[in-house]
Amino acid sequence: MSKINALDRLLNPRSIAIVGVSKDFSSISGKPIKNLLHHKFKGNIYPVNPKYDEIEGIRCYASILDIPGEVDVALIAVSSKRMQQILEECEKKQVHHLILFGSGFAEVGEEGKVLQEKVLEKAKQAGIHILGPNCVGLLNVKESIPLGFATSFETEKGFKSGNVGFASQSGAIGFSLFGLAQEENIGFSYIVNTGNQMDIHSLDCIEYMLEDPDTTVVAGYLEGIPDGEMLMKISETSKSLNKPVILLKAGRSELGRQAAMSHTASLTGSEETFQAIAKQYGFITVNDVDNMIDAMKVFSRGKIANGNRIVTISNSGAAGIAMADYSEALGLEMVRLSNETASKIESIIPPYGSALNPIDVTAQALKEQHILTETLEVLIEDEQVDAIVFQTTFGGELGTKICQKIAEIDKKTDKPIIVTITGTSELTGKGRTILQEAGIPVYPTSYKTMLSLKYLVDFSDFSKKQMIEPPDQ
Amino acid sequence: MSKINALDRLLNPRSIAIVGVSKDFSSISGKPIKNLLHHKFKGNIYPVNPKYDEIEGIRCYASILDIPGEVDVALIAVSSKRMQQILEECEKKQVHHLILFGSGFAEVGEEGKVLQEKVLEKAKQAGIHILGPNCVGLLNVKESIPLGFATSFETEKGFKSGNVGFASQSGAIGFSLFGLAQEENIGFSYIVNTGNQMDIHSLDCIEYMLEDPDTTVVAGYLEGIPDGEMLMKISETSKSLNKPVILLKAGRSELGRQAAMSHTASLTGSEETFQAIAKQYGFITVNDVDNMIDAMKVFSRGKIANGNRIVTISNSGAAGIAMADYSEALGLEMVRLSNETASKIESIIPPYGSALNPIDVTAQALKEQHILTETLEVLIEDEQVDAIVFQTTFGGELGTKICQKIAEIDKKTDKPIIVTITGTSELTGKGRTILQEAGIPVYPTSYKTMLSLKYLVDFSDFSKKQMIEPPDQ
Amino acid sequence: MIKTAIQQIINLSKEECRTVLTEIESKQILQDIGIPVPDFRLATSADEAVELAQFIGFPLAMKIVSPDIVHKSDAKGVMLNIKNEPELRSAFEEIIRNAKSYNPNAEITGISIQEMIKGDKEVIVGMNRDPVFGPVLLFGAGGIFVEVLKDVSLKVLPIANRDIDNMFSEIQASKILTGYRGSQPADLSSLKEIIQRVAQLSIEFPEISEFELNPVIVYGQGNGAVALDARVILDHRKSGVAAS
Amino acid sequence: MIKTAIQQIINLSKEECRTVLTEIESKQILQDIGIPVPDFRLATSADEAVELAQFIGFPLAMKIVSPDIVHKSDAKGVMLNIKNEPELRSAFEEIIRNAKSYNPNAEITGISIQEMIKGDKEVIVGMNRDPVFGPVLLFGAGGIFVEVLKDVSLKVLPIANRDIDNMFSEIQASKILTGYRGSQPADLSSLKEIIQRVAQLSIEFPEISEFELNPVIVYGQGNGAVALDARVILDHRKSGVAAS
Ligand SMILES: CC(C)(COP(=O)(O)OP(=O)(O)OC[C@H]1O[C@@H](n2cnc3c(N)ncnc32)[C@H](O)[C@@H]1OP(=O)(O)O)[C@@H](O)C(=O)NCCC(=O)NCCS
Ligand SMILES: CC(C)(COP(=O)(O)OP(=O)(O)OC[C@H]1O[C@@H](n2cnc3c(N)ncnc32)[C@H](O)[C@@H]1OP(=O)(O)O)[C@@H](O)C(=O)NCCC(=O)NCCS
Ligand SMILES: [Ca+2]
Ligand SMILES: [Ca+2]
Repeated sequence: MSKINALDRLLNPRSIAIVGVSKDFSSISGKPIKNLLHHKFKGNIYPVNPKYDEIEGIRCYASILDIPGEVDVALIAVSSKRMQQILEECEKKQVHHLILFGSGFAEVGEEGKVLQEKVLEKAKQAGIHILGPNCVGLLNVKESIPLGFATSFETEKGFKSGNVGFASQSGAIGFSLFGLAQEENIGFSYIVNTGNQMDIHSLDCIEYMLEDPDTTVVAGYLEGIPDGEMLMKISETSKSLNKPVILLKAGRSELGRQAAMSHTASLTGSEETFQAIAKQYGFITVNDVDNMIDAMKVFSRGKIANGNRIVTISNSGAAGIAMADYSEALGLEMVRLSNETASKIESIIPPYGSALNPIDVTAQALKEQHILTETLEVLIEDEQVDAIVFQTTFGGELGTKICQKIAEIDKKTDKPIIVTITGTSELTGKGRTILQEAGIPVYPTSYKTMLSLKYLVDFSDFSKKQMIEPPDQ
Repeated sequence: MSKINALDRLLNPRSIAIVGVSKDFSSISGKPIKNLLHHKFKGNIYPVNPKYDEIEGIRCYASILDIPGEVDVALIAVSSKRMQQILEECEKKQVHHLILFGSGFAEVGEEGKVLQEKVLEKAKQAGIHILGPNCVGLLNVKESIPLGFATSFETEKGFKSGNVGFASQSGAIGFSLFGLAQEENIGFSYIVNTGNQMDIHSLDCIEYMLEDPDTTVVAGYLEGIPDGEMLMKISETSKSLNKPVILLKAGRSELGRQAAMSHTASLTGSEETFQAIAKQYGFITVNDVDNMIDAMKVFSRGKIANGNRIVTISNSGAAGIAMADYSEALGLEMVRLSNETASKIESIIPPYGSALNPIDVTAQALKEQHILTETLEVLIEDEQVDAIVFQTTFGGELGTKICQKIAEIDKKTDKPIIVTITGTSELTGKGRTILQEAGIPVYPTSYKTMLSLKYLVDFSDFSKKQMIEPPDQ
Repeated sequence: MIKTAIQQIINLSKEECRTVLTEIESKQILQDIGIPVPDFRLATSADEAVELAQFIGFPLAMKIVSPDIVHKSDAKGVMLNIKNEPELRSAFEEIIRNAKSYNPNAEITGISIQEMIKGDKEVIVGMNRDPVFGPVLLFGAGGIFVEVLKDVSLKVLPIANRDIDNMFSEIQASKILTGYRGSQPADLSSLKEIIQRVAQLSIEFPEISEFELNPVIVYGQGNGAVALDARVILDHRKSGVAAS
Repeated sequence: MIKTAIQQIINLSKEECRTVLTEIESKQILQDIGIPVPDFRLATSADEAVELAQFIGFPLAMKIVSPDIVHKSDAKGVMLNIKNEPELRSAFEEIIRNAKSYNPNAEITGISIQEMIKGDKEVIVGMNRDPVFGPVLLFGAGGIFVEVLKDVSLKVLPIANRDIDNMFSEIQASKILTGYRGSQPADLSSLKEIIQRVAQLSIEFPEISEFELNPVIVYGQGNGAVALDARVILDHRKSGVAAS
């Protein structure tokens, strides 16, 4: 069975064994079962540990071999020293997939490397696929199936499912980012932590998620590129399905790179090559967890920018200047509005506002909300405008109402509308939540807004060029 | 009286008149009195409006001239059309300072410009200093005196006073930034919005705040530089008092700049010149409101970095890589620890951790907190280490305890300790608050942490060089 | 046919355990794949050099040819702008003398005599193999821009036409190519040809681990481009595993 | 004394309503403030040029001198590397012809004859007045780096010694100054002198609104630097308001 097919069952399991399970729910071996129960897993749970007869009223087995039914995934929470034996039992039991939480493999030096290779070889022979080792697990967000011990699985709020898939080589980065993104109401399909990725690696997961119909945005945190050709294949899939792939590649610095390279070789050293590839093959790259969330947010709305011609609207001159500054720095175009559009807007806004881009609808738009909505309606109809940005400090009840209006208008148009709300959560929290729930990208600073718009424009731009001329060869 | 002396009374008034006061507390003319009462202003309040006899039980006067006592500051909430008459009354009354909220001056074109000049001339003759027009006012945070109608004055929580002074040409940016910074527990001394700055401008305020003993960090949002020489004088004061000045200069883009300049002239155009000056004269420049808050936060702790040699500690390999990446990109040095220090740390941390920079204390440090504290103690003593960065995803009760420990150690050393906590506020909020209350800079991402450290190092660096060789002339 | 000729050069170097091709071998490969190089001949004596100069014409450039001297300039083994026979003869002696004092044990094959090419636009075209991504093409404008400013554009294979256009526009110094202050736009279509040929070569010969044309002189639109110097590094462990 | 000489040049241009100084006037100012320039003389006829060439020595550079021609190269008014008398004579005719066809109404003062300077390191030193910050000094390496890459460092006055060092290290092309791949480190202390003199000039003469030395040829350490061309733009409204 190919790794990709393997992933289907790994990510959507119906029966899960937990080998080395513990009754101490604060331990690594105890958390996985607690998390499954907490999120009300509907399939079969098979705790395995010779020490117990039952856990939380569920029958506990002495050995994997005692489990009555099929096992899709076995979570392995025993020491790496026991791996050989466990693997033999799993082979006999015809377990489909293992998730290895344990450390003590390739990351601890020569001895661990040898063990890891042995395990991999044996697993291959047995037709078993492995996630990990040295990983915290995965989360099927669609069906709330947590397989592992990430802290963010312990939330009381439940998960928000959605269209973003995320593969992360680091568990800490993967699941803390997930938690923060959920706070911003970004919905996910799957999160997978690949750890040492002895078998299933980050690109396998990215490819699987790209093909998943519920996932329309895929993100990856990578510490290395396990397979160069596969990355290029992913670029093709990404473009043909029009699903952006956002990559955060760690290890950009020279620390640790010691090989002396000739003058030109150092220029083509693999980090530079990765950046070159990202540009050439249309990946969205970010250097920061924060920007990864920004990018996820803007893409998860699912709208496309037809070009880089933007219009900004605000109720403060300073916001307009800031947006013009960022726009230029990022290579977006503050479109010069046609006389027709400008005069329409002039007739809507107060005389002391500005009908030119950046548009200033003035604070009056807070009380007379039709000023903003009518202005938006005009811009939506203007074919020279590719995207609209709105920035406000409006808080309180009126601010909340304005956000409702924007959410209504956003539904009526294919054009991206992106919002900056710069106030404290005490003052502006409610409006923010309304926009988030409507899926409208909302950011706390103009810089983040403009940068996210730039991601959107870059992706649309690349896809368009790709359609005009496919690569030779 | 010089503008600087004038500022003293303007920023610390004992008697305030509100001209054109309104009983509609949701209006621009009604908010100032409501805000003063809400924050329990202890001096005299003199509402002025012929329509009322009293407001909230306070006697209201028909004219400024009817006020019995002296007036330090008159808040002017009447239309610009009435300015001439108001100014005459203020002159007679010998009012010291006016704050003009109104728009309708230089920002609306030729007619407004003429009015603004007339008003300025008259005010100069009368020895009256003016803040504004077209401004939302100022806030003396030390004594909770709000003079104006900013939304953030309406907070129920009260203000947190501290050592950061902030002058902003834009009211929207100034006070929304203030609100956000307060949410992060950054304390302020004064915030002043200068608006059209017909008389008192941003640099006057910055200079005043630099000289204020309670203020040790000064920030400015500038749309233009009103006085080049003064900016250089401010640089001297900043260095001699060792108080950083953080500047966010808007209007960096070409939008609106039309003058055709010769080839080299365009290179020295004033934006490039401003950036050159900032570098040459040691201002910290930021391009984003977010980074302004980051910088305020790191400087408000009051510690100095003796150099750029940093050590990073975390409980995740990925965090270490990220910090190394940012460190290199920003020109910080991940110091190579001496054998002595490394072997001390080796004896403290678990064997599967890393005693080399980036240090990995492993998740074990959550349960055995002495691992982290002892490691910190070693680094504090190491003279080759200029600053320490700690990053964690630890949440919950144990995470909170770790933050307490860090706060204790931070007190014992002059070395900056900066913390990244990457979890959700649900999981890590308490620990964050403990650090914030101890004044320790804490950021949500490693990038922000490293960038802030870079600001700190740059300032220390500049001050040191300045001491070695003063500019010629 | 062409493939065989190139393969022969590679095989020879393998037999001789060399990983760096000589200038003559490198230029032979360029000629084989259709990248223009200056007319050049090997002279083993001053008399022979004078004879060859008849064919090529003055002014001339002269460069040491030795399997043991890779950095010809460091060895003072390059002399440019030789204008007549007396200059040619004295340059010949001097180059041999310099080479011997640089490396007394160097085997000296001779001196390459070539036409003197001048042009104000110099670019670099290179190829390097990344362990993960395979052949990576490098393009930069002028030695100084690459060496001092590291102003280069990289692309991996497969490389589309558009990608090569992007290489030209992505470098900071792209204005040098499109023309500025009265200078002519460069012959980008010839440059594009060269880059495509280097890409093709790197696919067909996995043994070539590094390939650098530096400088390539580019003339104005329609007037072509010439590679003045080539550096080819081989990794014989890769031989025979040619990709499609 | 020096101040008076410079003031005279400025005053003359004011009387003649000129805001751009001629090359000869500009270089006169450079000499007055101690910035080395190539030896140069004004020739009003070919015979006079031949005579002057005796003093200066071949090879020579020749440039048109006309108050009406600011961009000498655009007018094909510059000829370099003149090696002997016949070349000199034909160049003289040609420059005059070119200038006349470029601008038939141009008043032609003559042709400046100057020694031909070569050097591989070219830098630019400039001064511009910012409406807010006053004189801003500009430094960049080589015309192409400034014109194509906009790789410059700016400083305002007062400028400390350290600031000038920073100018040298801040530009991306700073390696060109410190030496790379065998090239000599440049004579930075001579360059520093030049920058300081430009700074001083800009303080003493507020009428000078723009000042550009382009190129300045810098030799290796200890061997100085020479300004090959100077461009001085005046703003006569500023005269008499000299700062301290
Ligand atoms: C995986 C790990 C948590 C296992 O913990 P451990 O205590 O070393 O595991 P052990 O093998 O000693 O014992 C585990 C349990 O399995 C049981 N067990 C042993 N063999 C078994 C078998 N064949 N079948 C089922 N259960 C078995 C034991 O009875 C034991 O039970 P207990 O915990 O109730 O005493 C640990 O080895 C580890 O690697 N921790 C670090 C994990 C980590 O940080 N990962 C990286 C995340 S980014
Ligand atoms: C300043 C501003 C709010 C004043 O509002 P206004 O309604 O135009 O003011 P008016 O002059 O008409 O009247 C103000 C009050 O002053 C009173 N008044 C008039 N003359 C007076 C005098 N000499 N003394 C005292 N009170 C007087 C009037 O009775 C009136 O009372 P009312 O409001 O209870 O009817 C408004 O002009 C404005 O500029 N708004 C925009 C402000 C802004 O956005 N600033 C920029 C922030 S960044
Ligand atoms: Ca155990
Ligand atoms: Ca009113």
